[in-house]
Amino acid sequence: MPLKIIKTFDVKFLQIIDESGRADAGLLPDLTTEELLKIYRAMILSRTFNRMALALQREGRIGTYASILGQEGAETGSALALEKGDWIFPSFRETGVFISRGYPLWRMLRYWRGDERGMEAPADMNIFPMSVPVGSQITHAVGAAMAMNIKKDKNIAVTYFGDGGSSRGDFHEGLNFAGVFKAPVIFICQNNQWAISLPRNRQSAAETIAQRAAGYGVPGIQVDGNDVVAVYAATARAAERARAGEGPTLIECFTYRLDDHTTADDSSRYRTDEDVAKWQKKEPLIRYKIFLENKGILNKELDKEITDEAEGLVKAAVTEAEAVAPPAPADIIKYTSATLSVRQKKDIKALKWEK
Amino acid sequence: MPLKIIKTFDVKFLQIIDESGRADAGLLPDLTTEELLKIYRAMILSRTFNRMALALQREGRIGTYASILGQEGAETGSALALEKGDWIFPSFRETGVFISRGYPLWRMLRYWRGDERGMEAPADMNIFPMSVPVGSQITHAVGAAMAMNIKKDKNIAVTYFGDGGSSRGDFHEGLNFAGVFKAPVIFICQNNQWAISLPRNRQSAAETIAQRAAGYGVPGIQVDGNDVVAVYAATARAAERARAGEGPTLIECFTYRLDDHTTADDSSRYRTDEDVAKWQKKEPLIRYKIFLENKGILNKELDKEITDEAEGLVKAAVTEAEAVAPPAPADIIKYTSATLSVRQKKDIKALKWEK
Amino acid sequence: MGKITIVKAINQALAEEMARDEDVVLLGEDIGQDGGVFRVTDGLLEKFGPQRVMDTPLAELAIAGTAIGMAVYGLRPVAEIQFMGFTYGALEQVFSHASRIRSRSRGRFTCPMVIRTPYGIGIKAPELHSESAESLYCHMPGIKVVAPSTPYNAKGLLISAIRDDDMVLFMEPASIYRAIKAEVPTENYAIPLGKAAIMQEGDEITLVSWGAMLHKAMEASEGFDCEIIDLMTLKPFDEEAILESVRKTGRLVIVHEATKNCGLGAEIAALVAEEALFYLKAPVLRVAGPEAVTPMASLEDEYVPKVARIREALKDVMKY
Amino acid sequence: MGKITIVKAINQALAEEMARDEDVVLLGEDIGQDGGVFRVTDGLLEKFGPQRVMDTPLAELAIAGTAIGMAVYGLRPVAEIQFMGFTYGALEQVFSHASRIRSRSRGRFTCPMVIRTPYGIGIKAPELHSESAESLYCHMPGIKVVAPSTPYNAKGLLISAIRDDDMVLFMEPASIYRAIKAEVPTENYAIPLGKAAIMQEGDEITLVSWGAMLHKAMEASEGFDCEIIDLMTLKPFDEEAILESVRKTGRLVIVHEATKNCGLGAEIAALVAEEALFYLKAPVLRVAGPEAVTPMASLEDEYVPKVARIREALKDVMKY
Ligand SMILES: Cc1ncc(C[n+]2csc(CCOP(=O)(O)OP(=O)(O)O)c2C)c(N)n1
Ligand SMILES: Cc1ncc(C[n+]2csc(CCOP(=O)(O)OP(=O)(O)O)c2C)c(N)n1
Ligand SMILES: [Mg+2]
Ligand SMILES: [Mg+2]
Repeated sequence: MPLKIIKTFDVKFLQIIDESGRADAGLLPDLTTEELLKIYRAMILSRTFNRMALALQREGRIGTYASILGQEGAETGSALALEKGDWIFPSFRETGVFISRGYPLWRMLRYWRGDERGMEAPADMNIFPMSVPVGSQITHAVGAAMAMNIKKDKNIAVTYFGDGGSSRGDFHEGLNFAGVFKAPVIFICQNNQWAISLPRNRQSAAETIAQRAAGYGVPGIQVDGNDVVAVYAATARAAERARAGEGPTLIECFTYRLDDHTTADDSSRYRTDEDVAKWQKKEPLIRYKIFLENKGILNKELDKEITDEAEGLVKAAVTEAEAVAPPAPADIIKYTSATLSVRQKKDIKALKWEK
Repeated sequence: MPLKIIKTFDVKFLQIIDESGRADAGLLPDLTTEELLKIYRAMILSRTFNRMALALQREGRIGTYASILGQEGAETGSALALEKGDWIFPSFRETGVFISRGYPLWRMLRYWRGDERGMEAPADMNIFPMSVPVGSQITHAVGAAMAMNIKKDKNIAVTYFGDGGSSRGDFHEGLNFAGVFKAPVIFICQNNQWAISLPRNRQSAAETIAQRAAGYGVPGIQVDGNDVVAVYAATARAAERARAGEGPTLIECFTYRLDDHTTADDSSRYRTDEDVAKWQKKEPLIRYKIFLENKGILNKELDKEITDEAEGLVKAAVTEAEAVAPPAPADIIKYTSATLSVRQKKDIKALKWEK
Repeated sequence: MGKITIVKAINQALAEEMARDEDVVLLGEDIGQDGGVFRVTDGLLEKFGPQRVMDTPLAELAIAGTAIGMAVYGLRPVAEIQFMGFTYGALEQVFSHASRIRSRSRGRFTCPMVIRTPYGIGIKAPELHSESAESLYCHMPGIKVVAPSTPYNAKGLLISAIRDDDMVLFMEPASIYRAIKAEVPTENYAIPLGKAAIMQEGDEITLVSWGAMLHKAMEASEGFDCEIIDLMTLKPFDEEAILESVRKTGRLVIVHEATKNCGLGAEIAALVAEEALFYLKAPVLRVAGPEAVTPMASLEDEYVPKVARIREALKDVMKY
Repeated sequence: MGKITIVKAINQALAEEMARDEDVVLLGEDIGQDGGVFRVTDGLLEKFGPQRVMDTPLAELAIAGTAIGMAVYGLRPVAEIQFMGFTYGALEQVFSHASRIRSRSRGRFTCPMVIRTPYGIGIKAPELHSESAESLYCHMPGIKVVAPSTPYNAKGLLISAIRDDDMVLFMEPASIYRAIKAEVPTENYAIPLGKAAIMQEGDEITLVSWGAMLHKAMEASEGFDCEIIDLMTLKPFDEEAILESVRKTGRLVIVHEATKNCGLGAEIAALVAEEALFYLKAPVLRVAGPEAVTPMASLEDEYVPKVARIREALKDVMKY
């Protein structure tokens, strides 16, 4: 009885396509050529949007922007493994998730211009507005998932957060609720190894974030977040579990933030070019492209077609976004609640926002 | 590379004296007869105080009271393993910790009468007032421990909380900070298997709370909380680590709340007498007494002496507590901050609390 | 009809709304098997099952956060936070999310949820069991705040709160949970939010209060010609009712137990100082808690406004 | 002397106090290597080392909670919360602990700590980067709230805040962090908390503001005979300065950017309605944010009080 081991846990790591583009055949999910190309298209569109958004920011045509460069694998791979009816609760660095789900690009641009209308998701798209307070969206996904159980819907909920987000109480309380209520929810931590200037090893003394899952009786796995297929496979498996009533999963996508934290940041203050260069070589598109080429799915021509198409879509979105009339000041008040209060009517009048 | 195990964790359980009073000689800490009796005295005094407090509550001589019956092992064992200069950050169910540290009994009674003066610790006793918002004291201990590092003091900080408290974000953020800053702090979870009416298995889907420690890069252990010697040994070991600069430890004391949650609770609404009876047999004093008797340290006479002494101390404390003049209303305002504001002076005058 | 307590009236409102609308669900600590520490949810687990009456782990942030997730998904969650002092851990969820989701998504997502919580001094419970923090919530746009004072309005207001399409904080006066018994219709009825009740008409002083304090105000008013207004909805409060009354009486006394500074009484006084200044014959007096945190049990009766203090204020304004 | 910004003035105050008292330590997100997202703590890590300038994990509750632990242990921690909107996650620690530890322990433990946080609209940052939540904190007894408006008072007030024996919330006006450069003594000096500054004497209108809005108020006052009061300490605020001025001018206009309802302006108006009512010649006007949450960047300039709106209010009160 005395000092005995009562439980043992393993922490697993999944990679399917390695940095050189070689795939582990035994682990490769069953994806058709079309599906594989869909993933590629989403990654290219995400990257193209990201590049143009950064350019627009430099020209003052949008505000502060949070680049996703290097994280397209984690975002696209997870988003495309879900069903249409599933609900997504993102942080602010999931542009690739929005794009993979088919979110109107012009709305994304409006959002980054500081326009609330940017986060008005189309009626048939269950994607929640970006959450700015880090980690605070996690419990929303858990609650939605609990509601799915109550309503006996077959949807699942997915929430995204960063390595920084994993330090917040919201993470803990959310995972614990999800475990207790066996909620159909997937927790996707984009561990991009930085929270603004704080490196991952000073965010927590634990070596992985995945190993936290055991503390809630929830399965957890660390995935190579720069391997889009591994992320896809892990998410698909977690979704399957959730839909089968087996409860939540924590997926840690190990990736790297290649750009500054946002356009308001200067990462040279806290990290070296060499560090970034090392990760540049591991970024998700390089290996996935080689993989597709080796498989004979992608060639120069098709690649150009896909890239051009993406450019076209983003350019059209820029035009569309910039053609939108500025928001009406009265909207500040009008969308506060379902009905206007006496005070709000007085305000609208006093501010001369309406006659 | 693909799906591989990158880490493995064990969860350990420590018991030294079993329910029948048999000790594991190899694990027994090196305690003198005097020290062993000190522990016994503290347990008896705690239990005596607890019994009398419950009686006083029934007579309306104190207010709502939270019984510690069954938890004397966890409280006394941990509190006595610490040094005089160490800092304690308790919840509201650590009467046995206060008592083991030598806290004036009359002050405890004043506290339960609803008098703030009850939590004015003697100047040489670093025990923080009871914290009522569950779990919210955890980060205070971590901060104090960080301060100890900064000031290069050799003290350590200890915080207590329940199984319910382990569900709060404070637990997560606190353990994570402690891990990152290698703070000399011990987290003692009194898992008494209930949070008011919520049984432990619905507080979390994880089988132990100790297994959470790995998620912060912190060592954790589950201890038989009804084995005072095991708790002592585990705490002493954690204190040693902390003082040696090796950082925090999480200790889960597995115990059982034998009484109602508080005197305002009726536990028959949510648990059965049989459940309680089962744990009654495992309570900490039974086995410790047998252990001491078997060792020839305790006999009937000495036991009576110790019990009588405890009775005497508590009775004297009751007299002392009841002789204290009621608090002055102006104290409500006067202790708010170091200096009185204009508004506060107006209030004191308007309320005629002073001329 | 039948004479029932506020506890029972709230229980009725919950049971009726849950029977009427299966999207109404409850969550909170000890609300199931135990029936809530004040027994407000007694019997509801048996009636509606564990999927609609959810005992949660001890985590207020998550109670609020998961309620938000449920609400945006299409349920109408009613969360219980065991005491108002423990809502502080949920404030970020309320302030950064529940209050802003409609605005943030331009109406695509809404957050029809209720947080019920007992508030106020008077039950001699431990620290932080006696908070009266309404003004924190009243300051935040996008949410409503309600505080009933009788079994009748407790039931009707809670029903409206549950049906409201935005978040409502429902503050239950713990000190009178069981102190008042009154006739309450057994039928389902709603009392509109945002409207105050004139408890008594009068010509010389407008006396505004809510929740447990209302009863002290009423007691204190004896012998004075007071128009007594029970605010009921604290946010948005019934500005017109107050202004109209003050235009008639020219005197205003506000009673609340929260500390005076930046309390809701300040907003009421400021409104009058802006919109009805020249009707005022006397200074606007607030009888409220002093500048100190709520004390523990042995001094709590000193902290909370006493009837005598209210009478003094009424006398004071009558000097003008 | 030398002309410096508010950012630099705060940096100086921190550096001087850290040099003077080794118990002064800093903690927060990105305050070390990065020097803070606004560079307020630039260079302090190099100067004082990682034990006194602590980059923390991303967790506001723990930042506040550990600061409390440090303070009771004997340090004087100055915590940075990156934006005021993110202090909401730390409210329970402030409301349930920092503000009550002295009272709860009858003086045995105290909590001398500062939380610094940028506040307010004007930097076109994402949502929740523009909050002005002073009234929440002002409502809570046991803590102080300070909001500087110039480099000079930023330095002197922060020095006092650090030396104060209770918790002080120090709100830094982000929109003018770098907009104003002014002469600031290189010596160490303290500006007492609780005292307002009369920025300009005047006879016809008392104009009260603080932080970034003070400058708009001053601009708007041109052509009016205003007595302009910079509140500086918002809790406890300088009641006497306001009352004295209103007794002279008979007119009061308050300008703040937080939403009007239950904002700090309400308390100021209520104070005057109670203690100086009969001096008032005109309604008390509050020029404040409308009843809505702070919008995102493209509408933020519409939300925040404009100079023209302040002028209108000044004109309005002069009609009486
Ligand atoms: C509660 C909260 N605190 C601070 C911030 C400011 N902030 C924005 S992003 C960020 C770092 C986030 O790191 P991480 O969670 O790893 O996400 P990443 O930016 O790497 O995607 C910080 C500190 C915030 N938005 N919310
Ligand atoms: C934040 C908070 N929420 C709720 C409560 C009410 N409450 C007091 S004790 C308790 C249960 C605590 O359970 P646990 O942490 O296991 O400690 P135990 O009572 O078993 O010692 C609850 C819900 C509280 N005091 N604080
Ligand atoms: Mg990150
Ligand atoms: Mg417990």
